[in-house]
Amino acid sequence: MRRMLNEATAFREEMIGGYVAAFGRYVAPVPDASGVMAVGAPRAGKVAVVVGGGSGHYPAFYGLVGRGMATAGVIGEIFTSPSGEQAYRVAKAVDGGAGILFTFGNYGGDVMNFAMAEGRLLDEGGDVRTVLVTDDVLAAPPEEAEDRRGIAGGFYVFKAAGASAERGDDLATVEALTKRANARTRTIGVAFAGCTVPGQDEPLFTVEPDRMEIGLGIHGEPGVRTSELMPSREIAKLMVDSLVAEAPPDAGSRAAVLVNGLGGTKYEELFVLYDGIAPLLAAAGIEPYEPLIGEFVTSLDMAGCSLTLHWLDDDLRALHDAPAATPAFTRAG
Amino acid sequence: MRRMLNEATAFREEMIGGYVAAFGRYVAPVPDASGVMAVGAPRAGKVAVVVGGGSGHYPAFYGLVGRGMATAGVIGEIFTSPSGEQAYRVAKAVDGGAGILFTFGNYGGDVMNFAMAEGRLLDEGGDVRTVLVTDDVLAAPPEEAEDRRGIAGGFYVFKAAGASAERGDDLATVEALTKRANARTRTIGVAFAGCTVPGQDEPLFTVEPDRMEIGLGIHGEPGVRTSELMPSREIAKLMVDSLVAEAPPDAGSRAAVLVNGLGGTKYEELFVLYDGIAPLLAAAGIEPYEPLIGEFVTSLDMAGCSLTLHWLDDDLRALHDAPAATPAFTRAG
Amino acid sequence: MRDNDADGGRLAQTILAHVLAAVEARELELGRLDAAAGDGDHGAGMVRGLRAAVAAADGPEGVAGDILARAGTGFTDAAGGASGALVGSWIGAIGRSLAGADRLDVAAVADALDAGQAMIQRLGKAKPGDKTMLDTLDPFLRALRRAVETGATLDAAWAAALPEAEAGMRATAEMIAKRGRAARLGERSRGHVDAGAMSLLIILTAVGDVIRQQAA
Amino acid sequence: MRDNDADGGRLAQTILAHVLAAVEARELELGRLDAAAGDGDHGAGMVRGLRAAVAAADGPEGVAGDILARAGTGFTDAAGGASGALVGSWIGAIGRSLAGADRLDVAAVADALDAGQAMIQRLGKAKPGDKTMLDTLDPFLRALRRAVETGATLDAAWAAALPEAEAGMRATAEMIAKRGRAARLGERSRGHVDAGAMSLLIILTAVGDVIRQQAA
Ligand SMILES: Nc1ncnc2c1ncn2[C@@H]1O[C@H](COP(=O)(O)OP(=O)(O)O)[C@@H](O)[C@H]1O
Ligand SMILES: Nc1ncnc2c1ncn2[C@@H]1O[C@H](COP(=O)(O)OP(=O)(O)O)[C@@H](O)[C@H]1O
Ligand SMILES: [Mg+2]
Ligand SMILES: [Mg+2]
Ligand SMILES: [Mg+2]
Ligand SMILES: [Mg+2]
Repeated sequence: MRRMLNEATAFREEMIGGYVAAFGRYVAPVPDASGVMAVGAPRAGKVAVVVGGGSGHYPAFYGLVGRGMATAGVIGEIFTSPSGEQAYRVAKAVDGGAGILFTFGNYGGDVMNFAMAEGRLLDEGGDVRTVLVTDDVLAAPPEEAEDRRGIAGGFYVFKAAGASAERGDDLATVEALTKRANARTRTIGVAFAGCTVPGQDEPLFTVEPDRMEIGLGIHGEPGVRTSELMPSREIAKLMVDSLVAEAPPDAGSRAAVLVNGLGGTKYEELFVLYDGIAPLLAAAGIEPYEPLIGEFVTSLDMAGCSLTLHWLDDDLRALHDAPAATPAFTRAG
Repeated sequence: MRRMLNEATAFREEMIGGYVAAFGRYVAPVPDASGVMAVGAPRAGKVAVVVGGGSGHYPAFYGLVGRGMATAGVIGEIFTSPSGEQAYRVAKAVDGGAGILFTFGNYGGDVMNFAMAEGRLLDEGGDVRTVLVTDDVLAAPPEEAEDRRGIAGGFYVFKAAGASAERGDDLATVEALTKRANARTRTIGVAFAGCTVPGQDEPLFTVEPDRMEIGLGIHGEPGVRTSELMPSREIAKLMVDSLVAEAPPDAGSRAAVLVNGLGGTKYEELFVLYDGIAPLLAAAGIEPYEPLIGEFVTSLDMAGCSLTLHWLDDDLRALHDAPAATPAFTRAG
Repeated sequence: MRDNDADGGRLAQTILAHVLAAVEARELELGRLDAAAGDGDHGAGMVRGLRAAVAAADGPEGVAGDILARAGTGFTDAAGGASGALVGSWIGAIGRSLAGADRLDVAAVADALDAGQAMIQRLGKAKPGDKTMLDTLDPFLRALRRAVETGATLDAAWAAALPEAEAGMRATAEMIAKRGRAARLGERSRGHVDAGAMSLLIILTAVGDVIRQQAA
Repeated sequence: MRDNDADGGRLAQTILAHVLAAVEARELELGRLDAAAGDGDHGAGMVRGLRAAVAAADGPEGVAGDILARAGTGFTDAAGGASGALVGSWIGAIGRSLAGADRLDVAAVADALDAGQAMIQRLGKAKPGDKTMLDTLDPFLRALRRAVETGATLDAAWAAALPEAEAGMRATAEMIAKRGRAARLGERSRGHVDAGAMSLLIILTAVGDVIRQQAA
C-alpha cells in the first residue's frame, strides 16, 4: 500500500504539526518535546496521566489526550517508542505537583525509555508511578501475565487513569485504579495482512493467502501462530472462548466490550464479527456494557482486529462512564 | 485485501445485526426493513431525517443515526443503493407526522429508488422532501453543480438536517437549511489504491504504481483523471486551490473542515496532509472551524482521502454546534 | 399466438427461471464489466433481483402479465441500485402492459416492450447512445417492430431482432457514458461494453431461447 | 597507546562518523532483519541515533570519554525504541568509563566495553543466548580480554576479537528470542539473524577499521 507523505524523515514532525493544527481545541504541542498535552495542562493539584508509544497506532496514543483521559502523550517515530528524554520533558511539562502516572504498553523499548524518564524525575524529587498495559492473552501464558504486551485494551486502562485523575484522586489511588483496570482487561487479536510503513515499498510482513495470524502484534510483528483463514463466526468463537477462559478472579458478569479494527479491516466486517460475538457473550453469561466498535488502536493499514473485554466493578464502571473530550473519543457527561 | 466474513450473501444482514447488537443505546433495527432508526423514533411533531445509501461507507450512512443527526438510515448492499421499497418502509417507520426529509448522495440508483419511495409516500398523502448531496467539485463543472455526486461533505449536510429537525423546525425549514448546507459544502478527493468487496478476490480497481486518481468515487469508481503520485504537500495545494476556486457566493471566511480518510490511508497520513492544508487555508483567508480528521465516509479499505469545506453562516454554525449522539459521532452539548 | 391465460402465466415463470440461470452463469463477468467504470455490483444485483423475481412469480397462478408485474416488484425490492430500479420497473411495466392484452401475440409483446422502455426512460432520463441498457433494448425493439410489420411470428421476429440488440450492446464499447456512475469519467468510460447493456442482451437471449422451444 | 587528551577526542569523533557511514550503508538490511520477527524500525532507529550522536559529538573539544558520553545521550534521545535506549546507554557508559582512564590503552578500552555491556544488561535484563545484540558483544569482549592477557595491542586484540563477534552474531539465527518484540514468537523467531546483533557487528567492525588505520 502506498502511503501519503512528503519526506519520510519529516513524517513524525508533520504528523504532529497537522494534528495540533486541527485539534487545538483539545490539545497543544509540548514545547521542545515530541508530545502533546491537554489544553489547560498542567493543572495544579491534579495527577498527570502520561501515555505514550510509537506512532502508527492512532488514536493510540496521542488521540486520547484531553479532558478526562490522558493529560499528555509522548510520541515516538512510527512503531518506535519515544526516548526517555522526550518522556521526561513531556512529564515535566504537565506536572501539576500531584505526581505523574506513566501508563503505556509493555514493550521493551517503551519500558526502558520510560524507566529512564522515571529515574530522572525521581532523582529530582518527583512522585512518579508506572502502570504497564498487559492485555494480550496470547503474548504469554497466564502464569506470566505481567509479561504480556499491551494492545487495544489500553483504551480502557487510559480511560480509567484519566477519569480517576480528572476527579482529583491522589497518585496512589490513580495508580491502584489503573492497575485494577489493566488487571481486568483482556484482548485477543488476529491479522489477515501486514502493513506498510510510510516511506517503505514493502509491507512489514505478509500473510499467506488463505491463512491468518493469531496473536498479532500491533507493530506489524507476525502473530504467535498461523491458522487457516476462518470464517467470521469461527473467529468470534476463538476470541470469546480465549477471553472467557482468562476471565480475572471476581470478574462479575458485566464487561465493557471493544471490537477494534487494526486499520485495513473495515467497520462493516467488524459488525459482522460482532454479530457472531454477541450471542457467544450472552451464552457465557457476560453482559456487554456500552460496546465500542471501531478503530482505537491501529497498526497503520494492517488488516486484522481484536476483541477486548474489560470487566467492570462499581469503581471501574464509574470511571468508564465519566465524560471525556479528546480528538478521537468523546463521552458526553 | 482479504475481508472477514461468513457467506457473502449474508453480509449485509449480519453487518446490521452486529451493528444494532453493539449500538442498541443509540439505534434500533427498523422492523421488516433494511435500516436502522434512532432510539425513540418516531417522535411526534418532529421532522424525520432519513438518510441512506449502499453500505461499505461506514460511518456513512447508518453510523450517523441517533439524537441530533439522522432519524433513520436505509441500508443497501455493499455499494448498492437500497431499494425504493426499503426506503419507503424505513420512512414509514419513523414518520412522526411532521414530514420526511430524504437526504443522500446524488447517485442514479439512489435517486431512482428514493424517488419511488417518495412517490408512494406522497400518494399516501405524506409530506416528503428530498435534498441531494452534491459536494464533489470534480464530478461536474460549476455550471452543472447540481449534477455532482455526493461524497464526504454529506456529513455536514446530515448534521445540519438532523440538528434542524431535532430543535423542532418544520419541514420547509429543515429542507431549506439542508439545501443551504449542501450549497455551501465542497469536497475534492484523491485515491492511491482500490478496494476489495467482501467475498471477491480481486480489488474493484487498481491504481498504477506511482500514479494517483484525482476525483475518486467512493464506490471504487476510478477517478476522473490520473496523475503522478504527488507528495502530500502538493496534494494539499491541489485540494485547497480547487475548493477555494469554488467557494460559494457569500462564502464568508469561516469554514468547517473535514479531512476524510477512505479507509486505507490512515490517520497519521491525514495529519501530515493537514500540516500542508492548514497554512494554505490561512493564506486563502479561511478560518478553519473545528476541523475533523478521521474516517467519516469510507470506501471499504480504499487508499485515498478528501478535503471538505463547509462554509458556515450563523444559521449553519448553530446547527454545526448542536449536540449529537450517534454510534460514530458524538458532539457534547 | 397463445391465449392470455394461466398457461401464459406458467410460460412467464419458465422464462424467468431461464433468465435467472443465464444471468447467474455470467454474474462475475457482469460484475467485472461494471467495475471497469462503475462499482462492480451489477452482476450481484441482477442475480439478487432475478432470484427475488422468480420467488415472487412463484405465487398464485395468473396470467403472464400479473406474474411479471409481481416479479418486477420483487426484483426492484431485492436488487437495489440503478439496475434494480430500472430492470425491475421494466419487468413490471411489461407485465402490466401484457396483463391488459387480449392475446399473447407478437404485437402485444412489442407493445409491452414499448411500455417497459418508456418506463426506463422516464425513471432514468437516459436516451439511446448514452451507454446504458437502452442501447441493447432500443435497437432490439425497433427490429422487432419491423419484423412485426412484415407479419413475422413472435419466434421469428425475436430471432431477427436479437442480432440488432447484440450490435447495439457492442456499440456501447465506443460510447462515452452520459448516465449512471460511469458518466463522471467522460473519455475514461470508453473502451468497455456497458454492463447493463450486456445483461439486457443476456436476458433477451434467454427469453428468445424459451420462445423458440415453445414454438418448436 | 595514546594519551587521554583532545587528540583522543578527535579520534572518537572520527570513529563515530565512520560508524554512522557503515550503518547508513546497511540501513535497509537492518530494517529487513528486524521486520522478520519485529517491527522493522531497527535500521532507521540506528541511523537516526548515530546521526544525533555525531552531531552531539561535534561540540566543544574534549577527551574521547566526554565526547562519547555526549554522543550516547544524543543517540538515546533521538533514536527511541529498545535499541535507542540500549545502544545509546552503551555508548554513554563506554564514554564515562573512558573519561576516567589514564591512558587510552587496550585495558582501558576493555574496561569501557565491560561497563557498556553491564549497562545493556542492567537496562534490558537479557543475557547472552537470548538472541540480542549481546550475542555479538559478549563473545567480542571475551576474545578481547583474552588478547589483552597475551599482551596484544588494541589493534591486534580488536582484529582477533572481531571473528568471534561475527560468529556470535551468526549464531543468533538458530536462537529463539527471549527478549524484545521477537520474544513473543517463540519458535517462530528462529531462522533469522537478530537485527541488533548485526548492527553491533557493523559498529564493532567500523571501529576496528579506524583503529587499524590509526595503528598503520
Ligand atoms: N439512468 C439510466 N438509464 C438507463 N440505464 C442506466 C441508467 N443508469 C444506469 N443504467 C444502467 O445500469 C447499469 C448499472 O447497474 P448497476 O451496477 O446495477 O447499478 P449502480 O450504478 O447503482 O451500481 C449501467 O451499466 C447502465 O446500463
Ligand atoms: N532487552 C534487550 N536486551 C538486549 N538487546 C535487546 C533487548 N531488546 C531488544 N534488544 C535488541 O534490540 C534490537 C531491536 O532494536 P529496535 O528494533 O531498534 O527496537 P524495538 O524492538 O523497540 O523496535 C533487537 O534485535 C535486539 O538485538
Ligand atoms: Mg520499534
Ligand atoms: Mg452500485
Ligand atoms: Mg454498479
Ligand atoms: Mg524494531
